Amino acid sequence: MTNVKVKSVAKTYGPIPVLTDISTEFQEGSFTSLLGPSGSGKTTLLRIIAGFIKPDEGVVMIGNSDVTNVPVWGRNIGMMFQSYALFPHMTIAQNVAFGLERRGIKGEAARKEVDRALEMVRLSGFGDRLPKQLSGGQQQRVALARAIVIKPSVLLLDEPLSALDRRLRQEMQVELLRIQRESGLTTIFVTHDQEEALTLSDKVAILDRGRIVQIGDPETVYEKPLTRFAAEFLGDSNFLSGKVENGAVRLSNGTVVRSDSALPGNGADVTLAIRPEKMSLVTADTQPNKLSARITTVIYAGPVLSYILETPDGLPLKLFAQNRDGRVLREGETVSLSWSPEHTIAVAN
Amino acid sequence: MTNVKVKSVAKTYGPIPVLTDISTEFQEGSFTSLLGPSGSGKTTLLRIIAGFIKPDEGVVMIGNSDVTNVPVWGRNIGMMFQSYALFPHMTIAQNVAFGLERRGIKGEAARKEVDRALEMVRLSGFGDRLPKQLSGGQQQRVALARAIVIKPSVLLLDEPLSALDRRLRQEMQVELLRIQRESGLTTIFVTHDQEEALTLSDKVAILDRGRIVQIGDPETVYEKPLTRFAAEFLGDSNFLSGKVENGAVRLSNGTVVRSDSALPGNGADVTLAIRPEKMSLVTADTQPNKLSARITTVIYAGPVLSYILETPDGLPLKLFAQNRDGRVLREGETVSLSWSPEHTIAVAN
Amino acid sequence: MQNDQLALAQTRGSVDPRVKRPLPAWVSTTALLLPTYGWLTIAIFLPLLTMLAFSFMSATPMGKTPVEFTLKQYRAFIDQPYLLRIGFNSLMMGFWTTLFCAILGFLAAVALVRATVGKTRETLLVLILLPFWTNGLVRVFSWTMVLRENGFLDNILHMVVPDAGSISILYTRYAVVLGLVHGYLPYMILTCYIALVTIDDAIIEAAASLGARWWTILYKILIPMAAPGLISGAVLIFIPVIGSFMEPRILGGRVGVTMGTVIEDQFTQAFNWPLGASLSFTLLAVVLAIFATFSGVLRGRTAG
Amino acid sequence: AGQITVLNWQGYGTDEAWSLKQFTEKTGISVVHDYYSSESEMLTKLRTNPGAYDLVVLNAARCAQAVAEDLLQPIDFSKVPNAATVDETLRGNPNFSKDGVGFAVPWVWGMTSLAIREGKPKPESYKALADATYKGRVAMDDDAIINVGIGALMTGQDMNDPQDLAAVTEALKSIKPNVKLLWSTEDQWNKSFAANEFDLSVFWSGGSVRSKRNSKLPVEFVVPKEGAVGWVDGLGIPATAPNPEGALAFANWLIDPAFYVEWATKVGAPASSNSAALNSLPADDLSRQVHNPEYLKTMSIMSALPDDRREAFNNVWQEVKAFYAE
Amino acid sequence: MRQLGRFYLIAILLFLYTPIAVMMAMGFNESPLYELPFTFSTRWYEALLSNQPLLKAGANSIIIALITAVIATTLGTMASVALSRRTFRGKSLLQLLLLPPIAIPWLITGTAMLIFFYWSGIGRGMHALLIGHVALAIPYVVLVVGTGFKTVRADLEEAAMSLGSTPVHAFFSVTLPLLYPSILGAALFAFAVSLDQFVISYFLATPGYTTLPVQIYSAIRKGFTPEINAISTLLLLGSMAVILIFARFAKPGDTRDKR
Ligand SMILES: Nc1ncnc2c1ncn2[C@@H]1O[C@H](COP(=O)(O)OP(=O)(O)OP(=O)(O)O)[C@@H](O)[C@H]1O
Ligand SMILES: Nc1ncnc2c1ncn2[C@@H]1O[C@H](COP(=O)(O)OP(=O)(O)OP(=O)(O)O)[C@@H](O)[C@H]1O
Ligand SMILES: [Mg+2]
Ligand SMILES: [Mg+2]
Repeated sequence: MTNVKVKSVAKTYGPIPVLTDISTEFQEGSFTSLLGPSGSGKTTLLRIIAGFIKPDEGVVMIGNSDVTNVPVWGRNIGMMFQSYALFPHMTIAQNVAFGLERRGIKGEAARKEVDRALEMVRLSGFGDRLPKQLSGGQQQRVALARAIVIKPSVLLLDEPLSALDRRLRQEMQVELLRIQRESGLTTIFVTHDQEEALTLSDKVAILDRGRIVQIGDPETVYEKPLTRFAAEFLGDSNFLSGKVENGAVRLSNGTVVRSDSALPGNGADVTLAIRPEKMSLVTADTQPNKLSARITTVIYAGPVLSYILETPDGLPLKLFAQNRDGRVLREGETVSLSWSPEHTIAVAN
Repeated sequence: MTNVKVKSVAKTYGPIPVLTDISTEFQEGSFTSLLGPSGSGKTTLLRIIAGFIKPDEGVVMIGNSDVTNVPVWGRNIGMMFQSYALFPHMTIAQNVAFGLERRGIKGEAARKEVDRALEMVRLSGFGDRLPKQLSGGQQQRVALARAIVIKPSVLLLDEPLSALDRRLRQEMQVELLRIQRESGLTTIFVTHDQEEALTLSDKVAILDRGRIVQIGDPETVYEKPLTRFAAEFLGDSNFLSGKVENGAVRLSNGTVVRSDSALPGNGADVTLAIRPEKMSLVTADTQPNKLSARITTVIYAGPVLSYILETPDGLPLKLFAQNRDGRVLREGETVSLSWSPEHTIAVAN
Repeated sequence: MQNDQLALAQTRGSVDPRVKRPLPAWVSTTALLLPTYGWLTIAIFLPLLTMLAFSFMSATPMGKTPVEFTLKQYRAFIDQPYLLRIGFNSLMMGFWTTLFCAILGFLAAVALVRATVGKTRETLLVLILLPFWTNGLVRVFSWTMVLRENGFLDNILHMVVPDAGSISILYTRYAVVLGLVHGYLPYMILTCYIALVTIDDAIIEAAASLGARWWTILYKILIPMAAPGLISGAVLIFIPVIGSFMEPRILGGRVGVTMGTVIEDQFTQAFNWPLGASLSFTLLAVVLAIFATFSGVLRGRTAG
Repeated sequence: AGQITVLNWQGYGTDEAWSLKQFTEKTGISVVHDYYSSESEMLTKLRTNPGAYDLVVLNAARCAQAVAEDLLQPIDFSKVPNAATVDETLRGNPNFSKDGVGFAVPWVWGMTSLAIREGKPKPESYKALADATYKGRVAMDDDAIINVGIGALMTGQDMNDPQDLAAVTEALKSIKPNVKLLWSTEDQWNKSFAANEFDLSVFWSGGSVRSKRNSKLPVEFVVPKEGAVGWVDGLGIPATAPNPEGALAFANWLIDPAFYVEWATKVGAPASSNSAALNSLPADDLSRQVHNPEYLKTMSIMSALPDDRREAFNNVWQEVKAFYAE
Repeated sequence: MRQLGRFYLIAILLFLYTPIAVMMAMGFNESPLYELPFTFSTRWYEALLSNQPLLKAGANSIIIALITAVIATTLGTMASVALSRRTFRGKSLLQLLLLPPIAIPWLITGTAMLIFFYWSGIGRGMHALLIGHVALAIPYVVLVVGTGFKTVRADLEEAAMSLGSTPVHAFFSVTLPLLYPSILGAALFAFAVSLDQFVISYFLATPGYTTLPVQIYSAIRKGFTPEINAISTLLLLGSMAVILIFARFAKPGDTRDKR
């Protein structure tokens, strides 16, 4: 049993609370992404699980045993550091072999594993270099190889792919997932890339100012964000505020919007979130939710075109359209938007 | 005149050529993104422009003068390092004020500029901390603020936003662009985020193994990649190989595909690239290009659904569909794909 | 600070033309090195060259005795074979002193870096270096007080165990090494401290996360990374120790005969500078050879 | 009037504050000192600092060398009235003169012989150094010439020119089991003796007087039957002395009975070369008892050594020390 | 672990201070020969107060040591910059040349200096003493500061230059503060080397101008009294007080506003 549990963990640096009452469980063999704004405490949480920091309060459990007071090397944890922390005096191969040796794997066996790990991160042939002779992304991959090669029961990865280009990142994701599945590693993965989080993970956890605001499987977290923060942080959202009126929401400009979410009673204030890609520019009368707006900016982003719009009463809106035929609509045009009640989510503020 | 020109620049580390014959120009006040796989020489190129490395061959010009032998501090260049290189013995405010002081800006004036810069990177109130007391992303923002605050004539940024979450990254992008436009800084920007590159830049340059393979404005580079590498590296692509036959291309399975690209003479081998988002699942008989394929995997990536498909003769294909209504199609279904000749680009291998 | 003014004069948005042709690197390198090596040349190298010339003479060329060129001084080790034994003993003395200093000093530096912070650390460091500021002779004499029969050590022992014998080690090689270790330990502590203090905590944490216990961290991470400090410390200890004469004379009693005392005797008593000089230069050659081999081995290891 | 610079061991008679005060009051000459810590250093300083010194204290054995190198100038004994009563044997010491011209005023003499802790059996001969009674209780002077001299005396040879150096070496080596330490300074000797580290030692006559009188150490100076190793120190005037007149005046003062009595009784001194000075000591004075002028007739006095012999002596002592250290 | 480390440090300090404590104690012992049993007395301190030459020699030592420390640290650090941060031919030879001053016994160096200074007309005196002391201290500085240099990341200097620093300014504003433990340590060593240096001083001092170690060394032949212990104690306690006060009030590692 190598699930990881944290119970009411709190940590303060001086007067600054960094983590507040974190309680959650990372199931055995699961892959959890940790997302959160810069400075929200992701690294700190990983470091507490690894045992580099003692929490001020709370308990960390690995398997069924309380490891809060077990030193790092007793936890069988693999950690990849945001700053890489490669051993500068060792070659790449020696760096990767370090953890193997600690586990009694030496000589030919170790060499083979090291070669395989370096191949996995596409660095075969770099084994004899020193870390400082590598580029940033290459160093990051060495750090990843070093953490993975020991196949620990719990793997903590702190932004392991941030310095890699998209293609390489995708390859690494595939490899990572393969190893994780094969060895059944309980993996906690910090990332800033929402696509990465959504495609890789069994669970996504969203951290905000030292608290976990939502944790769940990717589709649920993305499609049904619980709070405005979650809706905004993972992906983009349009927010519409209004009052509940007969099971629908009346906006301040009078437009009535329907939502499939459970709504509070009549007259209550409510905020609705609609993902920009759920909105449609093509006038389709079938949809019950409609708004008219003027296009202020078109942002070209490759496969997707982002439209920034404004309703006549000044509400800013965002809309994504697949870039299939280029910029069909121009800035300044007024268009009609529509979307389905299914995608109209009521969120907490 | 502060455009930057590099002419036939080459650099070798020991036996390894890192840059080979790079010649290009970065126009005054322009914003250029540099993209390339990890280890392709991006950082090296920036460091040569900044003057930390002397190229083995070639010339660097800033404005109209050859600066190849001018030391770093004489070039009026601002550089942000991939490793941040914050001064560990100085507070955040002192780090940011460092360059100002070198330019004779002190006291109240400097304080104001520092405050403004910290506000811009959302770190107001962190001025008195030491770098080691910040999270990774916070450190990166300090490095960014430090490089920007001096408003140099040339700004070199090495993956300045890689450790930031999407939201913050977008805010930073906006700020960066604002400052760049206001001050007319010639900016060269290394990034691994294609969306960032495409949305921010006036020009995108793609580097492969020490060579610039394509440079141009974002839309051109994305929509009309010159080589297979460029098509594959910036965004995704489906590649179809065939022989030219009467102004169209006949694939090995006999399908004929039309392209708006200029094609070589009859009988020549040609590779066509089609972006996944340009393909449509909905059977639309109006399109001349069609293929039938089976869905092998659906990848959920938030606003976009990626479909991995296979034609009956084993050709792998990829298709993006806007996630407006969830997974409409399931794995195992066979569908018909279509796309327009306009989006069928002939590329070099 | 010519350069500084130039940099200050630089305004935003322009490349200052005045700094376009900087001094070539060799000029500033020379400027940095010249004072030191010039100084050393006048104060050390030229005088020592004189001595080197003397070492090839049959007698000290200061008197009226006719001197002639000879290599016999460099044959001393063959003519007086007991010198070989003294030389070997001196090397061993240097070896043991360096070894003890390395172990004690390195661990002290580790303890300083890992078990203390801020002001405590700085105060401790200064406290460690301060004994250095007392006269060496006085310190060595104080050691005789501690180590001799019925000295402080015996007294303390007798306070605990009233009728224990004497544990005096004065006038033995142990006493000499003890005195030398005491005299040279701060060098090792400081150089190791300097090398250790900048090691990023994350590197040690990384090792721990890969399963390394403290001893593995010690010999796989800390020692190799502090190697520059250990090496400088060893240079600063080993070399002077094999030529030392004060500690052996005072603490060693009749066993305190070393190359240092032999050389000193040549100068103060025998008035045989050529021999004294030739012995010193032989010593220097041996030292250089040892370090050349040693650094070769080290380089070979890090490269492999 | 004026100033003179004296080159001497530190704390060796010439730099007593009370004496200098009296001297300056009397003559108006002020005295500055520079010190040496070995005789070869003294010669080096003389050679490399022409014009710096006016008076130098040197051992008879070194004097000849200095004279041969023209480092000293002849003494005008008429300016040193106290020299009239200097002991004849000393004045006639060939090391102090060349071609009948005197180059140094004999100043003090003393002996290097044995010192024994009171209450321990008194040694009759230098052979006692190797006697098992003193196992581990002997201290040797770390000085090649003295030790070879003692080895020569042990084996019945001429101390200044022993023919059988091998026998000397053996004799010295035979002491090994007894040797506890080798002392090189009087201070070290005193501290070790006070700490009861040894009983028998090769030591200086003047030193033993000082130890007994000033430090109240239970020490007794013994001259065994082979005789002591004697030495004489003289006062020379460097050839380049800027103020030889003043130097002569000071030399005269240094062998003046008035100065000597005060020095010997207050501080402890070797024997003055001036018989008049020595005789004016109180009869019960320790220094006077130890420095019996009779010894002047019996003991052999260290004389100048040719270079090769000095080197040979030195090699003997180095070899013996290496043997001790094993 | 942390406790063990602290305990170990205390043990090391005990070891280092054992002879120092004895030295201090003997300064208050009646017997001039360090005899036990201990009898308390302040006679040596009283004697010291009226021993002008000793006090003066003490003052001279401190002055020379201070000047030596400043000059040697400056020159040595400069050389260290070149040896650590530049590549040029003959570098390893220059590094090897630092060893002779340490390896050749001081006695020989001192004799050689005396002769050479005589021949070359430099002569003796305070200037000669300084020349000698600085030369002996420089290798210590270069080695210690060189060790420090190996641990300071080069990219920080690059960052400073990219912000407009000249190499000189980058050195003073970035490298120097980070090197500060090494440079401070080197200066302390240079100071100690000079303060303890008697052989060379002995040869190069002129009559009437001596330093404390020379006084001690030349006194030892006839016997040195615990006045030496007294002045050593005062010197040590004095420097300890100065340093500890300095450490308390100077904010360590703070390099705010060095201009
Ligand atoms: N000091 C060095 N010695 C040897 N090779 C080096 C050195 N520095 C860089 N390289 C090699 O040069 C190549 C280019 O490095 P560079 O840092 O420019 O890459 P990059 O494009 O910035 O990559 P990344 O995106 O990973 O940061 C890499 O293959 C790297 O291994
Ligand atoms: N040593 C420290 N002293 C004081 N505050 C600290 C220290 N280390 C971290 N912090 C603060 O704790 C907060 C959380 O830091 P942490 O490194 O966990 O953030 P993070 O979520 O990993 O951010 P990022 O995505 O930027 O890496 C930050 O606001 C940071 O400034
Ligand atoms: Mg982090
Ligand atoms: Mg890079």
